Amino acid sequence: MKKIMNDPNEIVDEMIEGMIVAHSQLIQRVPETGIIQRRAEKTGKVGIVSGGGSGHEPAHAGFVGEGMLSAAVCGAVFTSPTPDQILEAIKVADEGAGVFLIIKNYSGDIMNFEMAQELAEMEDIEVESIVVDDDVAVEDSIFTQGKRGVAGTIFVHKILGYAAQQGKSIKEIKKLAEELVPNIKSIGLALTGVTTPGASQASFTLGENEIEYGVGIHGEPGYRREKLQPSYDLAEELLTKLAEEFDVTRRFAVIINGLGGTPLMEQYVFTNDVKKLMDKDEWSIDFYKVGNFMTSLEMQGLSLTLLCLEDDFYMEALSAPVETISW
Amino acid sequence: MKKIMNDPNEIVDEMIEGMIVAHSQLIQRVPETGIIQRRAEKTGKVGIVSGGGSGHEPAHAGFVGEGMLSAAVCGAVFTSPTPDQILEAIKVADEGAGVFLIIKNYSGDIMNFEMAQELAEMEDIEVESIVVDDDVAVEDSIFTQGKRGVAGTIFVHKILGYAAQQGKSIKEIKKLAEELVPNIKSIGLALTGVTTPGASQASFTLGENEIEYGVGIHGEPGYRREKLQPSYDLAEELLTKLAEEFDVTRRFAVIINGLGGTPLMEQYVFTNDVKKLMDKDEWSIDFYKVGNFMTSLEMQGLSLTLLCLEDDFYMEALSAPVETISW
Amino acid sequence: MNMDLQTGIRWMELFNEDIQQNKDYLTQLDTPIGDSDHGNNMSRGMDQVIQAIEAESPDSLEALLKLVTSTLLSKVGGASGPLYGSAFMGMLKILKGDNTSSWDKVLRGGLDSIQKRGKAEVGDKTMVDVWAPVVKSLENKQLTHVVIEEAVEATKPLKAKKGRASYVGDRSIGHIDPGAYSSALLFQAMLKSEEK
Amino acid sequence: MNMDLQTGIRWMELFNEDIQQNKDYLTQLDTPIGDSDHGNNMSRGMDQVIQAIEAESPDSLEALLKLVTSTLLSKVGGASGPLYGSAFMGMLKILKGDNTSSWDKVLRGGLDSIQKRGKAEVGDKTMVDVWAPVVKSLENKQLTHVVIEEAVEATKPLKAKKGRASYVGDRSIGHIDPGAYSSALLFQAMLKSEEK
Ligand SMILES: Nc1ncnc2c1ncn2[C@@H]1O[C@H](COP(=O)(O)OP(=O)(O)O)[C@@H](O)[C@H]1O
Ligand SMILES: Nc1ncnc2c1ncn2[C@@H]1O[C@H](COP(=O)(O)OP(=O)(O)O)[C@@H](O)[C@H]1O
Ligand SMILES: [Mg+2]
Ligand SMILES: [Mg+2]
Ligand SMILES: [Mg+2]
Ligand SMILES: [Mg+2]
Repeated sequence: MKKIMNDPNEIVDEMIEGMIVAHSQLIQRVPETGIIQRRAEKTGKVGIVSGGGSGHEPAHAGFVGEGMLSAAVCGAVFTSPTPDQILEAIKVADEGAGVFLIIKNYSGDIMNFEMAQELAEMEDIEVESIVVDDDVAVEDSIFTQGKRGVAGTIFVHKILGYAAQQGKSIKEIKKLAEELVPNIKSIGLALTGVTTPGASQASFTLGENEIEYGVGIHGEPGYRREKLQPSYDLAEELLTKLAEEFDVTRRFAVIINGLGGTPLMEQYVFTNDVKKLMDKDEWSIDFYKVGNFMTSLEMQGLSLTLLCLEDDFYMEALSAPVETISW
Repeated sequence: MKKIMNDPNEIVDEMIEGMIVAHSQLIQRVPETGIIQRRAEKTGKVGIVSGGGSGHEPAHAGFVGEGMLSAAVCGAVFTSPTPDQILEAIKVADEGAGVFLIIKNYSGDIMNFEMAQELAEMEDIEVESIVVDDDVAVEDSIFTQGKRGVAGTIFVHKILGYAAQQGKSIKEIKKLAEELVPNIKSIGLALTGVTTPGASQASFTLGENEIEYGVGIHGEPGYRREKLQPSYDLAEELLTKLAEEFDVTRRFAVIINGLGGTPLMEQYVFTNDVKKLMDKDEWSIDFYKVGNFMTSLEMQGLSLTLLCLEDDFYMEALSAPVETISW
Repeated sequence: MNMDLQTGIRWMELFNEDIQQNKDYLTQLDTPIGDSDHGNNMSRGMDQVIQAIEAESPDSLEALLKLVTSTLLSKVGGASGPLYGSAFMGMLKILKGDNTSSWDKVLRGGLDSIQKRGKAEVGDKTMVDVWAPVVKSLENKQLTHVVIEEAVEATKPLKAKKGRASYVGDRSIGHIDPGAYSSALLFQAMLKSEEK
Repeated sequence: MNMDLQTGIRWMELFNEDIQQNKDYLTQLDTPIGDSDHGNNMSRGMDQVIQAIEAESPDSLEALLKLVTSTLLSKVGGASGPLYGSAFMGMLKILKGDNTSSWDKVLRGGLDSIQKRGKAEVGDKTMVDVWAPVVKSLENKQLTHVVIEEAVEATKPLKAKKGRASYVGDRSIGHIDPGAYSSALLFQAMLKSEEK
């Protein structure tokens, strides 16, 4: 896999530098760390911190800014950042009202964020957290690590970021987060695997006409391979999987998320099919995001996220303006 | 090439539909056309219309909105829209002060827009236009079609859109455009070719470790193939080509434009290298855009655009807020 | 040669068949020196032309040319849309001006329109390099299939100066121009329409 | 077995060599059931450990373990960073509490810490499946290279219940766990450090 890069070991560092020069009005780097911090003024509100491995750009740094994240921590490619880095991010995000961590459900992320939380508490910073596990592709997850956190995390960033901006307390944010996450479900599909910088082979390889349902955002294999179907059928497969997860409420916010190598044209075609299918079921979509939000390097494919709009606060939060690079 | 689509003949239509459902607050479709119109209120100012073949998303419809384009016309994939469609776009964009057309320098685009302009003038709409030809890759262009219009067109959209919003007359916009375009230079490179929907083969094929400099945004071949170099060297090659085009002023606005399949991570690494090289030459970059703006379906690669900030109005225009999907 | 409504319709039908059969080949020609869509463009356009003829049953050669013009102009796009559209519009103009014009004069009007719109000269490696010798041979009553074939072949060594192929400079040399090829199909079909 | 500062340093050096040599293989193991980075993660971490030892010349086994702990915690990330970090931290705790603790007690402290942090049980197809039998054999004074090899091999038929491999469910069966393999390298290096 050809990549525009220099030394694969420096790729995250150079990416952060590039990001900073391009968006210096909005963000700044905490020197010598993988932490990107917003430039917004501190106002004594709860800080929101997210992060994880790199390779998912614009996540997470693209969502740093007034009304969303206070800071994001970038680990190595597909590798959770370390506790000391997360601790540092907690410190810069702390405005006196505590810091809330948004963690995706991976062993590595959980352990590193947990250790950071312990370290922060030793320094008397109040820290709470939520683990996002929106990916319904993983079956049989009860006795294991559970489900993965994927693109639905972006909704968590936005809604909790808004709550913090509104001056909610860390306990209120914790409660909001616990109610919110079970309402978010995602599932993806891939047309290609993904190759990490410097690696000699792709995570997996698909045939010339083959796709895979249920892949993760780190090249984790999915639940089924088959021949590429028309977009409408792909949308139907993903929506059917998601529909099993919801019952009463039929109003949704949707993310159609490109995985990095999928042109916008295809994402919009797919959006059109999702809309058609939702109309057929008389499910309404009140809010759309279409684009590359939580990617997997150059992977071709996309994911579909539904957020059940149970609480009116969700729409209020989603519609509020923010100053970030990528929301 | 696997694509998420249904019928390749319907791909543009379905894409437009998807775009509209996703962004219905900002844009609307002129029924049964390939025209996307902004929802902003009409205020009697000059209308700005752009367009061209599809497959370059978010261009051009992503730049429709208050402060930028009044309307965009989407042709078939890589095929200029027809005169009747462009005429229709001119009509919906007309608020009484005339309509200005932004045309990229391709035979097809020029002829179709020219015919539309003739038709509009027959209906007493004042129409002026500019042809954008920012791609310096094409050498020896004096006695031919000239140079291609590529990503630099986005700057033209933004600056003329702002001028129109400020209430400038169509003659003033024409003058501004004629001064602006020679200050914009672009050049691209590809890691892969591109396959149009339904086509059985790619426009060109590159080896496992091969890149091509100077490619166009329709899979047109470039000026040189060679082994993939580190990002820094790629940036140096492109900047050297661009530098030949400028002399005195050393303040620039820059677009680092992903061609569709290039992850943001690589675009930011490249951005960092561009910054380093510009610093070395003591050229200053006052404004950055990094992302996918003028793409070529799923092509991997990027282009670099420099706008020489000769006139202070350019920065004022670039910095002004807009309400579009993708600026 | 003579042209009337029936021959004209047959001409368009034959042209459409050839275009559909050669769709992939035209796109292939448009790949090394263009953007791989000439087959699609012509196929889409001619499909619509045939549909329009069936739907509207034009009752004169003039009405037919008018229908072909407006269909090509509004359905093809790209470079070939306005050029083929202009060609038929130019032919229509001559016919309208003088209903008794000989067919070579009519075609000359088409060629003039192409050149007015596209500013290409003979030798620029475009469809003009087929239109110009064809019209000339017709004027001299010497138009044959061979003349057409030779005209297309002759675009191969040329370096493109107009259209998308001009962007590849010297590397356009050695390839047949796609628009020249589709124009050859047009004139082959014209000859066949008369043969019948 | 006995451990002292010199043996400890040699242990880390040997472990580093093995990790660097097996970097690609570890990543390969992490491909079908993980995210293809275990080799990178361990290589980055151990490279830093060796640099830290050279830079800081720890003057006691305790100081060495402390240095390894903080380096792994701050340079590796992912799952293996906090787990290996916790392992050395757990070992350090035992040694700090009682300087005369036998080495198997110290390692037991490491294992406990891994399980506290990662909540994995024996049979979950993680590094615990190497750590647990190794510690037990050491307690019984029966630790050999063969024991270690068998423990790694034994992860192959297991279905993963913790870590990233658990996301692939049944399809984790039939693959060696990468963290188990790197832990095996750790203990092989430990045995070699003593042999010398
Ligand atoms: N200025 C021009 N004058 C005459 N013919 C032209 C001109 N520009 C392009 N052409 C013709 O159009 C053909 C390409 O048509 P097509 O591929 O359908 O359009 P596009 O180039 O917009 O993709 C060329 O092969 C050439 O014969
Ligand atoms: N909860 C856990 N308990 C014990 N070991 C674990 C746990 N989660 C993961 N591991 C170990 O970590 C290894 C993976 O490490 P690595 O690939 O470096 O991290 P990541 O999974 O974050 O990419 C697995 O092979 C497994 O041995
Ligand atoms: Mg990892
Ligand atoms: Mg075209
Ligand atoms: Mg073409
Ligand atoms: Mg891993």
